[in-house]
Parts: sequence; structure tokens; C-alpha cells
Amino acid sequence: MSMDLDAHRPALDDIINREKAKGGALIPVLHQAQELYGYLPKELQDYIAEGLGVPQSTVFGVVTFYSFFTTKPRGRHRIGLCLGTACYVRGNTKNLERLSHELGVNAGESTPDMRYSLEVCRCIGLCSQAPAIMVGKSVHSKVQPDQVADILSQYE
Amino acid sequence: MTIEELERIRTEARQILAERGERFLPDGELKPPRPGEVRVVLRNCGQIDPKRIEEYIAKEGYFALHKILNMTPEQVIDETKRSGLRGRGGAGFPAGQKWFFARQALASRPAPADGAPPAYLICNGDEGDPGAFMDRAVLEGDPHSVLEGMAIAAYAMGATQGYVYVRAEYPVAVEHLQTALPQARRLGLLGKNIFGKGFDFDVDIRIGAGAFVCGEETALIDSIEGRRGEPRPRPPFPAVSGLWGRPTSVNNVETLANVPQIFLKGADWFAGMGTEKSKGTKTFAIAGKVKNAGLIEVPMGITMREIIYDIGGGILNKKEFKAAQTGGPLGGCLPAKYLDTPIDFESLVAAGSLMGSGGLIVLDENDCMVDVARFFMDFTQDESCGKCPPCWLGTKRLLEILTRITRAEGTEKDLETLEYLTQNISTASLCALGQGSVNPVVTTMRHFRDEYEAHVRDKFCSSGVCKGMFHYEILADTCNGCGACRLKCPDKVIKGAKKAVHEIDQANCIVCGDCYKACKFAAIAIRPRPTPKSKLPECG
Amino acid sequence: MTILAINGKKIEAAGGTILDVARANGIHIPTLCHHAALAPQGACRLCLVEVKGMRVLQPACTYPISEGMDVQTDSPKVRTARKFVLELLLSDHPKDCMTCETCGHCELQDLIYEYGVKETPFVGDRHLFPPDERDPFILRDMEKCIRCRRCIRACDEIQAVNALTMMNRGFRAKVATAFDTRMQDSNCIFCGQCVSVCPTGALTEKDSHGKGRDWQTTKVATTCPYCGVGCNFDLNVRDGKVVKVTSAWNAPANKGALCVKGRFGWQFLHHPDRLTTPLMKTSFWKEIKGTEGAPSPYKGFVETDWDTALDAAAGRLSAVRSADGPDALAILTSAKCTNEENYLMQKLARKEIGTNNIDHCARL
Amino acid sequence: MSGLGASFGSGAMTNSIEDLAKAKAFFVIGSNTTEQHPVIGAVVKRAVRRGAKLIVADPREIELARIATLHLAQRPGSDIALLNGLCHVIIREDLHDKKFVADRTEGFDEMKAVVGTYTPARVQEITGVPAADIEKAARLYALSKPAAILYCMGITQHAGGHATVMAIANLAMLCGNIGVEGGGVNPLRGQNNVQGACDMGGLPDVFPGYRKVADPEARASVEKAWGAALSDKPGLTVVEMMNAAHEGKIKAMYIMGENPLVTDPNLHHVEEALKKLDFLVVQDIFFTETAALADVVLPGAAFAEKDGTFSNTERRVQLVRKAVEPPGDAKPDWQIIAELAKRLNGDKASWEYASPAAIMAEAAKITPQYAGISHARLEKGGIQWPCPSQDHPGTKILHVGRFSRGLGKFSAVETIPPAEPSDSDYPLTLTTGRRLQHYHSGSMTHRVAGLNTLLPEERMEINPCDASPLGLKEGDMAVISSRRGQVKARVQLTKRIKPGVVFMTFHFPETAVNLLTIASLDPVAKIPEYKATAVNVARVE
Repeated sequence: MSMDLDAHRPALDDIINREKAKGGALIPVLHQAQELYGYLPKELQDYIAEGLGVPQSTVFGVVTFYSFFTTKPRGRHRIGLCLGTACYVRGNTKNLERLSHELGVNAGESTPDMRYSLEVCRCIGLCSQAPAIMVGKSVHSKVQPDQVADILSQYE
Repeated sequence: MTIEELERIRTEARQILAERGERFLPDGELKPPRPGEVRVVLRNCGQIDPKRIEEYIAKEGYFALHKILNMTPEQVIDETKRSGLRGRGGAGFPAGQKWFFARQALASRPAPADGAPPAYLICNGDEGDPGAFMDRAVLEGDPHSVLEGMAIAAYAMGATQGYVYVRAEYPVAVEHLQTALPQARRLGLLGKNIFGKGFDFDVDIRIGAGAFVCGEETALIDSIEGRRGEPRPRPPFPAVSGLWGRPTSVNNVETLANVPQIFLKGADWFAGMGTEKSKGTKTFAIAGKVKNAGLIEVPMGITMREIIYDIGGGILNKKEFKAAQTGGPLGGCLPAKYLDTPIDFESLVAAGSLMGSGGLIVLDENDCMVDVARFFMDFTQDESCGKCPPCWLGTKRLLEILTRITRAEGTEKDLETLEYLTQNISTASLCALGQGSVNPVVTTMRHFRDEYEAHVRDKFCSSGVCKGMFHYEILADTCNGCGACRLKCPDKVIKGAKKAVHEIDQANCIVCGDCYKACKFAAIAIRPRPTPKSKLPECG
Repeated sequence: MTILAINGKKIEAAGGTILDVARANGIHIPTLCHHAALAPQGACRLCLVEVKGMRVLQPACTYPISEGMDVQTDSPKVRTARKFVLELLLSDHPKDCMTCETCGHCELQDLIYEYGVKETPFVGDRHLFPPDERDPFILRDMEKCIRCRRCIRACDEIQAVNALTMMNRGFRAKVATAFDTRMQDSNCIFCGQCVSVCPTGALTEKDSHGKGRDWQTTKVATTCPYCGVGCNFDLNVRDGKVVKVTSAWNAPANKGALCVKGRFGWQFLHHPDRLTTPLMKTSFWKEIKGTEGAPSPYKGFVETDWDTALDAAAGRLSAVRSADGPDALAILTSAKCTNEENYLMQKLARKEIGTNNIDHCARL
Repeated sequence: MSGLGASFGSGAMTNSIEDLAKAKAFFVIGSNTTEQHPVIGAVVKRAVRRGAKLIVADPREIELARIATLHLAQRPGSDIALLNGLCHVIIREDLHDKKFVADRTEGFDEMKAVVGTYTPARVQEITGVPAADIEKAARLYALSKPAAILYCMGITQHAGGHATVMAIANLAMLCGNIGVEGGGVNPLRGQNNVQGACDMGGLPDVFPGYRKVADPEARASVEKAWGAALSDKPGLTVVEMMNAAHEGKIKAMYIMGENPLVTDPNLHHVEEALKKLDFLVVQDIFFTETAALADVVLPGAAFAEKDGTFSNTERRVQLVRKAVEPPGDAKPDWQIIAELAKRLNGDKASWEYASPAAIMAEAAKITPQYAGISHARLEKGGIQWPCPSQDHPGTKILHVGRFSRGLGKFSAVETIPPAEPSDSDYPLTLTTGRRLQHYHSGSMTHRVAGLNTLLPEERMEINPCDASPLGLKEGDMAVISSRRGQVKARVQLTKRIKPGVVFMTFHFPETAVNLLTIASLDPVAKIPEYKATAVNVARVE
């Protein structure tokens, strides 16, 4: 997978230089780098390793440990379907099946047109509105399978 | 900042608050206190604008900090001990004791040569229990109460640098903290020489990256240091060797949010609430099959019945209460016989569960306890850091067995193996995640053994959850032929004339459950499948 | 001094962990992720012991002793927990000890034997990785990895290279290089420290496969022939051939560490290019013998015997000395040879030839 | 080693490998430690991770430079100026250890007078290292005690190598870093037993134990031990031997375990010299390039095929044990030498040795540093010399309390430019070195398949700034020429090398870089200048 590091290099360098001085800079830098590029491919991880003076293996070990980090590009809209306890017992697996069917992808995948990526997440603290789905930063609460298509149509 | 200035800000801000009146969170999560609730931690949530420090000051904010800076750190620790405040993160360790240990460790060690902070105070906001969101509510709704609590704790233990570790899933909490920090610094409530008393303390935010195990304090410390969050054996405890090897206290959001109130109203006031060993209030996130889901705060010692029925309004859709799951993935499922048990740290542990951070999920007759155990095991297995075999391999084996049972492939031997696994995982695992991971299995096996046995022997899931292990039947003597089920059936496999008993064409039924939900007269029942799967060859 | 009780026996110790103190007092506690050259991490749970007053079992390798502590190292509870861990590990491990390179010096195998684990009660997914033979020297058979992380720690703590890491977590956790590449494509320097600490057959010396079980080889302690650090190691010998180099952990200069050349660079010993007989330049042979001589693999040289070669060499060197004086001769001794040989060489130059024209490549 | 001998009275690593871990700072100059002494490189890396400071002076951004607190990329051949500059700043800022200087050294004022002229500004001009970095480095070294200096051939293989070592000694003494744990001046010896070959008198001017052949007293004692009259005239060094052979003054040579036709400078000249010999005996384990020129080739034994001892860089004498038989008729070298000696009018009895242990017993008698060393003792573990008696435990740190020569001697040394500075015909400076995966002339390592996989061929490192005007891209073949010859090599572009400098190793006979190097010698140490050769580089079409 090749990517264009130069797209955001000045901003990336700023982030690295700003965080470097503090202890434990790696995770904050990865967060911000993923924010910039959308994902953390090898080239980016290697660049961060070099910039922070930490081993590449450490960066890779951290990226693969935390579920928030991804090495694959994601869709424009990230669907986060909560499978926390409340959402689970209130039937969010049915919504997942429907979403998967509508989008033609499995959880953890993106649609070929990169419009959506479908992700299952742990409790997002919306238990009282279960079952809940987030698309980007907006919350859809008490979702029923029949509403899924309608929700999807709201995002371009 | 001086006390006079603080008082001036309070006066001005009270004016504004009085003019505006009380307001509540827009999304309906935090409703006004219901009868039976006592709000200490949630006192300001929804009542003040969390992005304006003045409004927090209007509610006596930072007065406790000023007060304790006239006390010695030892006095602050003693007062906290006297209040009986215990950690709200799960284990319930006395907060004052934690600070005491850190302070002791600090005294026995030279300060770092390079001028780095001698000790750290970490606010654990990695609220990972599915079903718990009180920390989010506090961080979003009243961030300054946490910062003030941190400053007091830091003063007591000797820390000069603090970190708030927040889940990445809580962007609003992060945003509100990011707003709060510069405000507090600008007023001199964080930073150098706070209130002119020679106390330095500042706070930085660290955002988690999606790892439940980082709620464990040693893993959280590793994560702040920029590594994989993998728990370490204790000792050494963080109080002795924590962040960057220095004395560190890790306290939960809710614990810290209690602290300013304890110093404003006194240890006696706090100790006056709750039970003998569990003082104060506790927030609970009630969810699941309950009418009034949401966040509540109640005195310790209240019963589950009071919470679920009096405050929560009882079970949804007139269903039967089956169990309450408390304590998240490391907690357990308690059946109806515990409804009248007072909720405190010890009672929950005695019942095989855990206070945890206060998640309380109500389960009804349509929740399969084997599937619930499987659900939690799927969670902990996925969240295991992979360091110690009892956890990374043990939980995997547990999950595999539970999955087999819920797929009608379980055997009697599997039940034995489950018990063997749970016993040993709990004694042999490195951290609380591994040790506690078995609790959902242990409690469901203890209290709902019959369901496990039905799954294994009869290949029957009486809750109608496990696919292929039940079917629906229309009860001839209850069906009044209203036709609701027939209309709802997506595959049109229900036959029956109006006002006549209906029947399901079992051969073509996909067991979707729409008819079951549609029937208002409890005329559709969950029954074992006519050809039990037990005739299939068993494995193992 | 701290006084504590281990298995009811009163013990005095200055400090350290339960494991340190137990071992110093001859009390056996099994370990798997522990390695004397590495910092303890308490992960594998084999060294669990009962500490009175503690709710759960504690790892002896990280738990510091304290006054009045009461420890049980071999109680039924402890043995059950250890056996349980072994059963778990075995449930994710191939059972191919018969053909495994490490059979006979595998710490997992030894413990499975010690705890009498005949069969694991657990049935489930097993990691199935094909052996990775893409790299020189190191063969990675990750199916056999028990995730003790000794390799990762050796790469970090001993070598400070950090080519290895854990990737993913939970059951999917795996020892890998950055981006799970072959080791050649990482920053690995092939020092083999990872291999030397691996308790199972997950990391083995590729060139030694099939060349001898541990019990079939003789270990000869010696000193490395490459750079000047003077690392010690053990040559593993079978049937007159070196088949492997293993670490000598008590070596003063290197404490078990080696570099790629020291650990893996021994194959030249048995290379077919080795000189096996004295040679003489064909023209020289003809000059003194008047015959064609026995052909050698080297163009312009014939094979000869020691007496012929040495007599001829001594004769010519003496002739030059007689004709042009001792300082017309020069000797290069060798920084690759032993002290004893260097001593003899300068003795030969100074005493038998009579010149100080002796040097070696110290300056090169 | 002669430089340290002059300054301290003993030319060996002052401290132990183990004790490097206790250094608070390292100054590494002219040593690519992680590739040439990988196990020591790791000791340094570990110490740095624990917080030790690291200053690296090297024209290349070697691995240690990447983790260094400070990297000084000096021009090849400018080390003395750099070291004098450091001393200048330390004295100027009054950071030196005045008590140590007063109590244990001599010659301070003369040295001070010379380094006084090496202002950071002047040093910047000579070395190309920014003046501010020179000041920072001086403070780092002076203020972190103990601090260890590590150096290697990058220092000695220069026209001014001997003087450079004395400049290093100045720096260490100035800060009282001698005779202390974690400090010292630590020359890292290149080959497994280069230390031992020197200790045992494998040098033209000294007997075993560094006693001068010209010293009547020393000579008398060796003559007595051997029962023979010995020459008092110091002999020739390697390069001098080749020159003498070229001139027809040396007529016969006996070469054991060396491959001068790859390792020596100016190979065309070496080849001509060896071909002019009347007689050449080569003793080796492989048919080397040099062996091909021999009249007689004797098959020796490799390290695993004989007993004996090696002395490592920290003066530790350690056993080498026979594990397998030599192949075919090959014999341990000690047996071959003895057999040959017996045939050279020797008294045969003095060449009867039952074992290498017996040889060591004899050697120990005339080698003061080894007096207490025997194979029997070494069975229990290596011993660091000096070990003057059977009950002496050996010496971890030299010059504790007192230098071998009494007082440590400061030397006033001036910068000595390379013998062959770059010019318009040969605009680049070639510096040579080693790589991790191969060793010396490669006769051993090229016969290990995996090592060839890891590093199959030589590559010339060149900065992209130098490469682009030459039209050179990564992987291109280039021809590298000096006044003495030319070689072809593939090009590796790297910013880790200073512009104006190119780097190659001599591991590959097919890329024999010593065809290019100059045989100009340091006047005292007689070490050739491998580290600075004027070359030009062109693309092979």
C-alpha cells in the first residue's frame, strides 16, 4: 500500500515536534496523525518512529494493540455500531445484520466506493438510548432494523 | 488567585445562574433527580454550563481546594480516610489510603535529578465497562469538579503533575476538558503556586485508543507512557513505582468528583450516607429491559429492587425480571433473590458480582443467560491484552465452549470444563481483567444452571435467543385469533382465520420472532424444537 | 535480613524476589517466561505460589520477599494452577515433539513432563502458522510460540535493537517484526539473542536443523574467532562436526550475547574450500623433485606431504638467510592465531632466524 | 597503541567491557561500534537507554550517532583539531579536574599552550563541526563523570594516528577519567587476538610483554630464557616489509593467517612486492589471494580445531578449546611452527611442546603481564592482564592511583592533515571500514551462506549531494579511482555520510578497496592511512 506522506507533512512535523518534548508522545501523535491521514499505513508509522526516535516495532505494536488505530483507509462516513451490553440486549445485532446487508460489507470493512466503513464498537455510553449507532459524530438512538436504510440515505 | 477574587466570581456567576434558571442535558440522559436519588457526584451535571468555569465557581467550585491548602497533606489524607471514600472504579480501595501509600513512597525516595515531577496523580476516565457512562456524564457535565478533586488529591499525595486519561469514544468529554484546563490555569487554579500557597499542579489530557484493559491502573500507566497497555504484576504498586517509575495514584473520575464535596461539607456529612463499610453515594447507569433507563445517583446500601422498580420504573413490556447484570464484564448476573440485597461493595462481591463502575443492566425472560455469558466472554476475550496464558488462552477456551453451547453443540463435559476453566482463570490470571473475566460465567452457572443444562441436554434455549434451539408455538387455548401475528409474519407462514386459533407452518418458519413480539396476549410460546439437536453426534 | 517461611521452612534472606530466595535455598519453582538474563515480567504464571493473606496466587519471579511472609511453592492449589496453564498452552501447541528440533531441551516439554500433562482437556482453535524459512540463520515456527516474550525482551534488553514486538492482542497476539515482515526486512541484525532465549522450538538455528539433538551433541566452551570483544560461547559438536553455537551466559565479556558472525558464522569450518594438505608451487616441486607431482585443485600447485613441504620451506628460508642475512627474511604472524602460536612465531623469527622482522595486521 | 604507551605507559584498553555499563557519558570517536564490536555496541546502547550521554564523532551518521546526544561529523583526518578543540573549551571554561592534573600528570602547560590556539571557531574551520557543538560536546564530556572514551581504527589509521591517540589521552586525563570505573580510554581491538599477538611480541620492536628489543636488559633476559643471542635491531612493520620486498631487500617471507593481498594498502604495490620475493611460505586455512603467490602453502587449523588462548580487547586472556579435528592433513599452527623451527638449525629440544599449555607456561615466564597466567587457571575463566603472579586476580582497570609510566603525560600535538588531501583530480575523500556481516578479507565469512544472503556485495556509500552531479543513482555501478588504482562498486546513496566523503569496506576481494588506499604511514605507529584517500568517482555506463 503506498500513500502520499507529503499531503500533510508540515502538519505532521508540527505534531511530532510539539509532542516529542513530552513523555509518552507516541499515542497522542498516532491519534493526530490518524486524524490527518485517516489511517496509519506503514510509511506513516515509519515516519513517526523516526521522528520520535522510537523503534518501528514499538509503533507497530502499539498501533495493533489499540482498536482505535487502523492501518487501512476508512470510508468518508464511519459507522460505529455499539455492541455494548445495553445495545446488545436491546437487539443491535439485528441492526448490524441489516447494515451489513445494505452496505454489502462485513464489520471492519469499507464499501468499495469508500462512502462508508462499518465498525463495531464497544459501549459508547449511550446505554439509555440503546440500541445506538453513530455515523461520524452523529448519534442515532433506539434504532430499529427498518430504520437502517433511512439512516444510510442521510449521508453522502 | 485569592479567596476574595474567587468569592467575587462566585457572586457574579450566581447572578447569571439565577437569571437563567436550571437547565438539563438536552438528550434526556440525565433526568432531574427522581425520588430516592441523592446527587453528590452529579450535583452540577445539567445544572451549569460545563464550558464556563464561573458557573462551577458559583456552585462553590474550587473553594474546597482553597480550604485544603490551609491544611497539611497529612490532614487532607486523614480527613479523606475518615470520610470512608472508596474508589468508584471497581475494587473499592480506600482513596485516602492510596494517597497515603504514595506519599510514604515519595518521602523515601530522592526527587528526580532532572527536575521531572516527583509524583503523579492520574484520573482514570477510561470508562470501559459496557453499560456504564457516569464518568462520561461527569467529565462532560462538570469537568472542573474532577480537576478540583485531582488538585486536592495531588496535594495530599505530593504530585505536581496530573493526567486525565479519557476514552477516545468520548469526544465531548475531551472537548470540555480541553476547555476547562486553560480556564483553570488562567485563574491560577492550576499551575504554579496555587492560591499563593506554594502548591504547583498541572494537568494534561491523554486520550485512550480503544483498549478496555487500560482501565487497569498499571496498563493505564503503560498507555500514558506510550506503550501497549499491558498490566504488570503488583507489587510494585503504582503508589511506589508508577508513571515513569515515580509514586503515582490512579483514581477514578467519580471518586475524584466526590472529593471537593467531602471537603466542603465535611467527612462526617459524607460518612453519614451509605452503609457501614460503603460510604457516600454511588452513581448507576441503569439500562437494558427497564422502563426508565439512565443515570442515577443513590446512597450506598439501597436495594436493587428500589433502583429497578422505584427509580427505574420496572421491567419493560410487562416481562418477567430475570437478572441484573452489575459490574460490567468483570461483574456478574444476579437473579431475583438478590433484589432486596443492599448494594454496597461487600454485598455485591459476596453475591459473586462486583460494584464495578456502576453499570446495571436489567435482563428479562427473553435474555438467555448462556448467551449473556458468551457475550461478555466475547468482550473480555477480545480485550485481553495477550500477556498471561490464563487470560489470552483461557478466555478463548471459555468463549469457544460457550459458543458451542449456544449453537447446540455443547456437552455435559463442557459444563465441567467451564467450571475448571473459571476456577483456574480467576486464581492464575495476572490482572483484574483476567481474574474477573470469569464472573459472568460463574454467576450465570451458579444461578441459572438449569438454563445451561437445558442448552446442553435438551438443546433448548427457553429465552428464545440461541438460534436453532427453540421454535414458536401458538397456544391454542390462549390465541383469540386477532391476526396480529399473521400480519407481522414476513414469510406469511402463519395461517388462521379471523377469530380462529392460528397456526405456524413450522417447516417454513425462519424463527424471526416477529410474531412473538406482535402477540399482545402471550399466546405465542417458546418451545423446544421437535427434533432435538441432541441426536446429532456430539464432539469432545 | 528478612525472615520468611517457604513451605514451612524458616529462611533468612537479604532481599530479592520469592523466586530468587527459593532458588538460593534449593527450592524448585518452575518458570517459563523467566530468564536470568532478562527482567522478570510475571506473565507466564508457571511460577505462581501461594502467599498467605493474598486472595490470588502470586508470581514468584516478581514478588519481593517481606518480613514474616509465608509462602507455599508446591501446594495442591499451586500445582493445579500450573498444570492448568500447561494444559492451556498445550491446547495451542503442535504435538510434534518427535520431530521438533528443540525436543530434549524444550522448557515447555520439560514442564509438561514434570506436571504429567497427558492430554489437554481443551478443544479449540489453534494457531496455524507455516514455518517461516525465508530468513537466513533463524527459522521461525510461530506455531510453537508460547508468547513468553523472552525473544522480544532479549532484543530490547540485551541488544537494544527492538526488531521484535507483540502485535495485536488477546488470542490474536503474536510475536512479530514491525508490519510482520520477514526478519531481513526489519532492523534485525541477526544476533540470534532471540533464538538463544526461546524456551520452545519457535525460534531455532536454521542451519542446525536435523544435525543433532541437544543430548547428542557435546558442548565445548571456547572463544569467538572474529572481533576483539572476546565473546565466549559453546560449540555444539556431533560426530566431529560443529553443528551449532549456543550462548555461554556466564561469559565475562559478553554475558551470553553474540553477534551474527559469532553465533552463526561457524560454517566456514567445514567448508569444502578448506586446505587439507600442504601444497607446493608446481614449478618449485619440479625444481626439487624433477617430477610432475600430485595435482591439486589449485592451478599451479601440487599436493604434497608435511615432511616434503616443511623440509623444502626450511631449506629455502635457510638458504636466503645464509645468502642475504637474517634481515632478508620477514614473518607475518597473525591476530587470528592463538597467543601460543604468536609466541612461537616470534620465537622462531628472533631465535631461529635471527631477525626482528616480525609483524602482523594489528595496524590494518 | 604506541600513542597510549607514550601517554600512560601502557597501550591497551584501560577499562573493562563490563564497567562501560557504569559510564555516565561516552565519547565514541572513530569507532562504528555496533558494526565492528557489536556486543560492545549493545552495551553502549543499553547505557544510553538508561540515561548515559553519548557523543559520537564520525563523518558518517553511524547507528550510534542516531541515538547520540550529540553527533559531530568531522572531516576525515581532522580528529586532532577536534580533540584539541574540546580540551580548549574545557580549560577555557575551567571544567577540568585540577586535582587529577596536578597530582597525576605532567606536561599540562605545554599542552595547554597548544590547545589554546584551537578555538572553537578555528576547529570549526578545520573539522567542519559547528563551534557551538564543539562547546556542547566539551561540556557534556567534562560534566558527566565517569565518562568513557571508545575509539578504534577510525583514529589510528591516519597519517597522524599516533598523535591523535595522544590527543585522546589528553582529553581523558584533563577530566580525571583515568583509573576510574566507567571511565578510561578504550581502544577497541579489531581482531579476536590482535591484543594477544601484540602481547606475545608479534611486533618488530618488542619482545613479549612490550619490552623493547633495543633494551639491553630486556634482551638479556630473553636471551637467557631462550639460550640464544638475539638481534637488537628493531625489525620492519608490515608496510615497511612490503616496501623492502619491493626494493629487493626482503627476499623471503613466511606469512601465517594473514591475507595482505586484500588487507594491505595499495594492493598493486603489495602484489608486485610479493611477486619479487625469492621465496614465500603461506600458512592458512583457505587458499587465499596471498596463498596463490606462495611457493609453499601449509594448511593450518581453525580456532575450533586447536587449544590455546586469545586475549581480547579488555586484556582478558581466555581459553580456546579444540572441539573438532582439523580437516584432512591440516595441523594446528603451533605444531607447524614448531616443526618448521626444528628444521631451521634450532635446538630441537626447545621446540618440543606437549601442548599449547606448555607453550603458555614458557611464554608466561618472559611476559611480565602474563606471569600469573596458566591454562590451568584459565579453565576457571579468563583473566585480565596484568596478572603478575599465580594468586593475582587480574586487573580490571589500568592506571588506578598510578600510571604505568608513573605520571600521565600530556602531549602537545598539532593537527596533521591527511597525507593525500582531496584536490580537483580526486575531489572526494574515501574512508574505509567494516560492516557487521562480514569480516576482514572475508575468507571466513564469505564461506557462510547466510552472511552472503544478508550482505551479498560491497556498496559504496555516497551522499546524494555528491552523487547527483555525477549522475549516480541508487544501485548504479561506479568506478572509484585513486592515484594507485581503481575498483568498481555499486552505489548506495545515503544522507548518513558527510558530503565530500565516500565509504567502502575491504571485505570483498572482488571490490578490493585497498587497490586505492595509500600506504603512507604514521611516522611513529607505522599505521597506514586507510581512513583518508583522495579519490574520484564516475558512473559506469
